[in-house]
This record gives sequence, C-alpha cells and structure tokens, in this order.
Amino acid sequence: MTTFVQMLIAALLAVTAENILFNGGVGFSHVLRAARRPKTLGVYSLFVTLFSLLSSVGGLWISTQMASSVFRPVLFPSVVAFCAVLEYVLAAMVLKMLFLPFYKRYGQVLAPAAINTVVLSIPFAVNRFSLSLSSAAGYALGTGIAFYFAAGILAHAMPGLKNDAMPKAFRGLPAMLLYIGILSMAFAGLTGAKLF
Amino acid sequence: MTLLNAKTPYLKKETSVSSMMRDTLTALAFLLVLPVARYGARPLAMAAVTLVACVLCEIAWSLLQSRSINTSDCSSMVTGLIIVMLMPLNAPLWLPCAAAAFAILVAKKPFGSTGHTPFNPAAAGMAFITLLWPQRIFSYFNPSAGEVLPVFADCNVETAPSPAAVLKNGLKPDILPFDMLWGVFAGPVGATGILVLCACGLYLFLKRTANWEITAGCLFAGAVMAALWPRIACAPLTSIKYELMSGSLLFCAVFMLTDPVTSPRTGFGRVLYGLLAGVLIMLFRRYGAYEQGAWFAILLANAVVPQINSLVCGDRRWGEELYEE
Amino acid sequence: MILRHGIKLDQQKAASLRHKIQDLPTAENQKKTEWLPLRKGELNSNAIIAAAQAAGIVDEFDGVPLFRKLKKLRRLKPDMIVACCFDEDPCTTSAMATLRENTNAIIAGLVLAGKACGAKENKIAVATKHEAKMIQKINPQADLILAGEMYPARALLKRKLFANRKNAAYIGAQACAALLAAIDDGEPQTSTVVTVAGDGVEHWRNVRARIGTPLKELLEFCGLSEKTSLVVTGSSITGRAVTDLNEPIAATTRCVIALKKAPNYKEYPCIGCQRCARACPRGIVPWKIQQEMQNAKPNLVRLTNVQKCIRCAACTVACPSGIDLTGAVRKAAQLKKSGDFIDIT
Amino acid sequence: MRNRRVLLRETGTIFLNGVLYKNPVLVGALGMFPVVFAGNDLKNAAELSLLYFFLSVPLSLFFCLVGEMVPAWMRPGLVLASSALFYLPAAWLTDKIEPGSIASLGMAASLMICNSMMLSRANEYAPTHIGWAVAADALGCSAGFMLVITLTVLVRSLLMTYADTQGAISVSMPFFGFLILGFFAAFVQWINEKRSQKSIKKR
Repeated sequence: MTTFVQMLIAALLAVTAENILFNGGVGFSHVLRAARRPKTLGVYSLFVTLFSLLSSVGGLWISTQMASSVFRPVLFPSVVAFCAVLEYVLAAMVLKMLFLPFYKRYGQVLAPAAINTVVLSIPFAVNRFSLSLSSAAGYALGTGIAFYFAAGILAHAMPGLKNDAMPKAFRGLPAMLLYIGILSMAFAGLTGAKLF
Repeated sequence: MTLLNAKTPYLKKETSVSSMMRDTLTALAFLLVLPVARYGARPLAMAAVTLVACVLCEIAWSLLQSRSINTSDCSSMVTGLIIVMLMPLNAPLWLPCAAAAFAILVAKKPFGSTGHTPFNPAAAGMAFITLLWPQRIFSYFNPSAGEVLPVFADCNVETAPSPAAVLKNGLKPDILPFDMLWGVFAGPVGATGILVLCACGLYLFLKRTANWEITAGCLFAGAVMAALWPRIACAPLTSIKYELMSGSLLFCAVFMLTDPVTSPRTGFGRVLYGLLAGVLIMLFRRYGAYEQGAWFAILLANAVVPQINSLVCGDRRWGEELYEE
Repeated sequence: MILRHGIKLDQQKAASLRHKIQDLPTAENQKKTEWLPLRKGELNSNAIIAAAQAAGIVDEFDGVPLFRKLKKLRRLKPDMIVACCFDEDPCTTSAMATLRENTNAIIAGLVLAGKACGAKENKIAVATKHEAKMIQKINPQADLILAGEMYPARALLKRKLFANRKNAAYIGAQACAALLAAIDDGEPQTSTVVTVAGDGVEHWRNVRARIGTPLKELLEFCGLSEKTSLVVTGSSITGRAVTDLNEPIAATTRCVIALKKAPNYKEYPCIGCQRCARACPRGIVPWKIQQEMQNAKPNLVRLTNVQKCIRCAACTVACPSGIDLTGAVRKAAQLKKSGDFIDIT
Repeated sequence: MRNRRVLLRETGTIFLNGVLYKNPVLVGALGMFPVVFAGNDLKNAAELSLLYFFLSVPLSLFFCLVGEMVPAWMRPGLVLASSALFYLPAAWLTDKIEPGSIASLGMAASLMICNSMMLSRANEYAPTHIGWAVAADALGCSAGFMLVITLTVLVRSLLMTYADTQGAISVSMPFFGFLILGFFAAFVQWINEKRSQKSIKKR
C-alpha cells in the first residue's frame, strides 16, 4: 500500500510541481517534434513511459554501484545513455522480429523516445541520489503523462499560432516559444521562485 | 445626389466589440468607486498611469510594425484596468505598468492582438510580476489603520495579512461579515468589495457581454472544494464564505475567466472550463507557492481551451428538429 | 440553458403607423386599370387559382406568383395556412398597416386561399400581444397567432409551428387582400403598400403605390432630403442598395429606406462570443463555418448545415465584430453543392 | 583554384547559416535546454559552449566517416552511444580548462550527451555530406549556440539588476529563458523575411 501511495505521489509530482518539461525546460525540442505528428503521440508517450521506467531503474542500480566513485558526475550520465541505447536496440529488435507491421507504423518514434528518456531521466537521477523503486516507477509514469499532456496541448495550440493577424516575425516557432514560456510561468506559480 | 452601393446590413448595431469592451470598462470603473471614497485619489492615479502605459505600449508596437495606430477596441485598456484591480493599493505605480507592458507586448501583440490571444493577457501580466516581485504583490496595507496614502509617491505604510494569506497559514481570518461584504479588509484594490463585484457581474451578464456559465461553474467548483476539503477547521459554510470572498477568486471569475476570446465556444464547454478553472484556483491556493494564484490557474485553464473546443463538438445542437424549407 | 434564437432589434414602427395608408397620386397619362372578365361558375379551388393567375398576384414576402404557390400547396396538403401580417424589419410596417385597415378583407382572402389549397385551419400571424388586441377589437373572430419580435420572425414562427407538429403554409398579407379583390371585384393587383422610412425622408409613411412607379416619385412624395446617400429597398437587413432612383416599384417592395449616412462597420477578428450561433434560426454555427472557410482547403464535413441557410442575415447583424458571416455561409453552401460531386467521383 | 573559391564561399554560407540564419536553437528549436536552464551566468555560458564544441565537432566528423556504413535504424542508437563515449574526453577537457566546471554545471552538463541539436546533426546531416561541410556546420552550430546563450545571459543579467532577490531567481528560471528565446527567434525570422524580400526584388 505504501509503495503504491509513494508511486502515486511521485507521479503526481512529476506532472505538477516537478514537471520536468515546464519547470525544468527539458526536452522541448522532442515535445515540439511530437506535437507536429499528433497521430503517433499516444504510442510515443507510451514508449517514453516504458523507457523511462527502465532507465530510471537502471540509473538507480548504477547510482548505487558507483556511489563512492569520484568520477560519478562524469561517468554516470554516460552509463545511463548506454543503458538507453541498449534498451532501444533491444526494443527495436524485438519489435522487428515479432511485430513487424507495428514497427513499420510506429518505428520512427522509437529512437526519439529512447533519446528522450535519457533527457527525462537524468535530471531525476541527478537530483535524487537515494530513491526507492516505487518512486522511480511513479516518476516514469508521471513523466509519460506530462509528456503526453504537453505535446497534446502544443499540438492543439499550433494551428492558432500561425494566423494571419500575427506579425510575420512571430508566426510559427517564435510564438510557440512565447506560448511555452507563458505556460511555464503558470507551472512556476506552483513552486514559486525556486530553481529546479 | 449620388447614391452609394453599400453592403448589408443597413442598420445600426447595438453591440460591437468596442461597445462590449466599453461595458466591461464601465463595470471595472464602478469597482474603483469604493476605494476612491475610502482611501482618496491613489486608486485613480494608479488606474490613470496604467491606462497611459497601456496606450503607450499599443502605440509603440504599432510604430514598430509601422502600421497605423488604432486603439479603438479598448481591449488593452480593459487589460490595464483588470491589472490595476488586482494590485495592492500601496504598490508602487510602476508595478501595474510593468504588468501591463508584459501583457500587451508579450502576451497579446505577438499572438495577433484581440481575437487571437491564447492566454488572457491580464493573467499573463499578473503572473509575470507575481514571479518577479512576489513581496510587493502580496503586501496589502491595513485599511483599519487609518493612514493616508499619498497619491503618486511610493508609500511605506503599515501592512496587514490578507484573509487569503491567513488561510494559507491554516488560521481563521477574523473579519466581520459586514466588513467582508463591503471590502474593509486587506486585499487587492478592486477584488475586495464583494457586493459591488456582484453588481458589476450581474450588469455584464444581463448585457450578455460576459457568460454566466463560466462564472457559475467556477464559483460552484470553488464552493464544493471549499466545503469538502476546508483548509481550516470550521463548518463547511464558513469555509465557503472565506474561500470565495478572500483573494481574487470572485473578481477573476467575473472579469478574467469570462473573456470570450480565451474561453470555449460552446455552452457545455464553458461550464466545463469554469469548473476546471475553479478546481485549479483552489488547488493553487492550497499547494501553490503563493497565497493565491488565480491568474496561474487561469493560464493553465486557457491552455486546455482548444482541447475543450475540439472535444465538445458544437456543430449540431441536441434536441432540435429542423423543418425542411 | 435557455435556447433563445433570433435577435432583438430596435423597433422604429410608431412613426409610420401613426398615419393611415396614403395613395400615391398617379400621373395623368397612366392607363386605366383593365378589369378582369367576371368570374363564371362556382367557386372551387381551380377557380380561385385561375383568378389569382389572371389578376397577376405576387406574394410580397417571397416574390412567388400566388397561383403557383397555391398549386404547390394544394399538392402538399398543409394543415394550416398562415397570413404573415408582421414585419421583421425594424422600420417596416406595411403588412401591419394593411392588416389594421383591411382586417376583414385579409381574413376573407385567407379563407379563400385556404379553400384553394385545402387547409383546414387558417390563422393570422401578428407580431405582438398589443397588436393582437388591436385586431381583436376590429374583428373579434380573427384567429390570431403570435410571431414574436425577434428577428427573423418568419423563420422562428415556422420553427415553432414545426415543433408543434403543424404542417403550415405561409402567405403574405397583401396577397390575401389582393386575392379577395380579384375574386369579388375582378380587380387585378396593380398597387402595393410600401413603407418609406429612414432619416433621409421627412415623413415616414405607408404609401399605396402603383406597381411600376419609379422609386423617385415615391420618395419625393415623402419629402426626400438632398443629403440622402443611401437608398435601400427590401429590408434594412437583407435588402439591397439602389443606385438608380428610376427603378420601378415591384410587388415585393415592402419597404424603401433612405439614409443620410451609410452605417460603417469596423471589422474586428472573431472573439468567440457565440452571438451568431444563438441568432441563427436554422441551427448553423456561423463562426465555425467562417473559420473553416478561411482555410486554404475547407473540410466539407465540417461545414455542417450550411445548405439549410435561408439568408436571413441574422448572424451578420448579431456579430459584434462586423464579420460578413452570411457571405461565408453562402460561399460554404456553394462549395458544398459543387463539392458533393467531387466527393462521389 | 576556382573550385576552391567556390568551396570556401559555400563553407562560409554553411557557417553563417549555423550562426544566424538557420540557427539551430532559434530556427530549429533544437537543444534549447542549456540556454533556457543554465544560461543565466557568463561563466556557465562559456563552459557550456566549450563543452558543446568539444563534443559536437568530433561527433559530427566521426559520423561523417562511419555514418553511411550503419543501417538507418541502428544509427540513432549508435549516435547516442558514441555521444556518451565522446562526452568523457570532452568533459575532461572542459574541466581542465575551467576546473570544477562539470560538477557545478551538474544536470546541464550531463544532458549535453543527448543535446538534440548535436544528435540530429550527427544523425541526419553528417553522414550525407562531405567532411568540409560537416566541419563548417559543426563550427557554425557551436558559434550559433554560443551566440544565443551569451545573448540570453546578457538580457537576463540586465533584468536581474532591476529585480529583488526573489525576482532574480525568477529571471533565471526556464520560463524566462523561453520568453527571451521567443523574441530572439522572432528577430531571426524578421531578418530572414527581409533577406527573402531582398532576393525577390533582385530577381
């Protein structure tokens, strides 16, 4: 029961106050790319959740292994990245061998999802040295949900940010960046003036 | 005699965008009456300075774009006055100007001015200055101390915690019900006079300038949250009273949420939006970093509006049969 | 949620209703009215339709010849026939004035029209309760129905009756009166009642003018001002601007409005206030159509209900941003009509 | 001789594109995290630029060599793996130049491994272009990245002088970075607009 509650709390935090996308400003290039293809968004987020789970558990294990090492700050992220590469290659192989139609349809989101998990899970592992398995799982779940929401909101906002009434200089990406900035402001209201 | 070949319709319309904005401006101006009567000319000075700042920002942007200057739709003035209403009276006069500048230059004009803004500009402006100068936004002067406020100069007066701050600390605010209704407590300029606010809201709803569904949804959600999860140990009704009347919930529900540009376009969607905003405002009060973050909640709710619009399809109305011509 | 359709317009009817209908003096060289040959045989449906055809009666509301309308209605077998004795336009009063002065004639004409198409019930539609009381005073037996003051009243009345499962047909007030005159006296329809209003004329009047008289005579009779810059026939919402005053009056000209200054609308972007959707009597959501039509390639599936538009322009009048929504819906309807074929192939 | 001149001019264009006209941060919306998150202090900006330079140039050149040999589906994985590998010497070099910088940068430094700007260049651009162009592009991107992060730092430090303590923290938060980036991006788009108008006029 406590593990479940812990997991839920971690997930909630990852969506709200510790929202890594809006509060940390991490990984928006991936969110923007995902938002341009709203159809694959669900599968994308699912992969992000899955890979995040594996990466944060892996990161947890590595973290305990090199807790005493002096090279930890340099070595750790590399190892996590290797972890993600391994996951990606494994997942791609499995999908290619077993579910080829599925791979053909959604294969292009696999690689960005894997890279994205590194982006999303390193901050977590760097910020917290001691964490439990349940909170890691909760974090992964919450991050997946946050990613889905963020990309969904941006996907819906996108057509409105290219209208003719806007000054030409702001059409498209600049307006999108301002949009993200203002939305991040709303999330900053949850935590107050505090660095991630 | 030359006759024109003008386009239809040929009658004078009773409502236009500028007349709607003027309605809102009138309602906002009424909110200034009580503070002016009580504390002298400072609210007026604040409003005037902010309006000038708004118009200057508009003009500056038009010059930058090398377009003709046009402020006839008054929407930037509405934004400016809303910001003034949410300020503490003892705030320096440049503070609302900074909020207005952000609202117009960042949250409104780049997105294509009125009709295309994805976020309520006033909410964005308030959020910006709340993050940059939190101490100044939430330090309200004590109205019962009887000090005289200077008209233009920065003032250094005795401050008192607002009921919202008291609630945030888990205590029960101690204000007479009569004072609460007439706004004799520490709080923003325009958001304390509950009775005047209600009257202004009614005026806007009757004029159909604002949509009552949103306000009703927001207040309902706020009341339910306050009754079921009170922040202080008291009866549900007391909790509802303090939660709804403190801070700027009522003001935001009447003036900021009902902005037609940033709210959903179907009746059901509006109710949904109001409920969502109410819940978010209460959550921000409880878990947010500040004593109240209605404008942050409004920004979040605004972001969901396109989803609500596409979710609730407004193409066909239910329960209606149409005859064939 | 209260679903109130239509829009309320600022009514300016009192001025032209104060006076009785005046006859426009005809020029001397006008040829005399040719009386119809007297009717022979009994008065059945065919005879009434033939009389309407011979008298050349045109329904002033939709411009359809009355005999054609009655023939069509005879096929459709409506339960009820309604005489439209209200004016949707805020300053037009021609139908109301006709009803007030020829109440009995209109009732008799309506009975005849009902007989021609086989409708069991016949009712007279008036705008307000006040008006109904006034008519009841003149003829207590008049069977009245209220159309309301919301624009477009005709479409909303149709909607109301349809919702009550009434299959109703509609006929103009002046056409009723003309039908009676044609059958009783053998008189062809030669004149029509026109309301003259607007700040460009001195006297707001209802004038009975011969069909074919130039608008100029009519306007000068009412004291046309030199400063007039816009003359509108039809109604102030769906009418059209006239640039040549020698244009003749038609049977469908119910109103001529002379204005000193054309109203000027500033166009703003849509602010999403929903007034247009509330105004539309046909369940169209005009702002959505307009938004979709602004795309380079509008999605036909999203142009819902556009083919049901009746061009009442209530949406355009309701719009605070001054957007030409009627035009957008019309374009959408055209597109959908032509697009249907593309979709099939 | 002439070929060489053309080559030089082309290289110059690629470099300039990376710096300004097609700045990966402002036009491609790639790798915004370091700018938004850590671009609040000149020292950070310099260290991050160095790290980016040390990491991206070898990575791009490496994939210019081997990129074609790897099957397309494997390439993203290999790019990430080699980026993780190259990170170690790059971090060591940066730490040598600015002692203690990697530890103080923390998350921002570690996330340089999966900087989307660098990964997308190595994955998509490098394998299909000649070495000269790839080098120019990597250099241009590094310079562009440095330009953006330095300008952001300048704007932020200007505003920090006006805000109080709490405000200073807010200014260095990510949301502020996004707002600044938005205006920079608008500026670049405006310049590009002017350029395209000019070229149309010339024709």
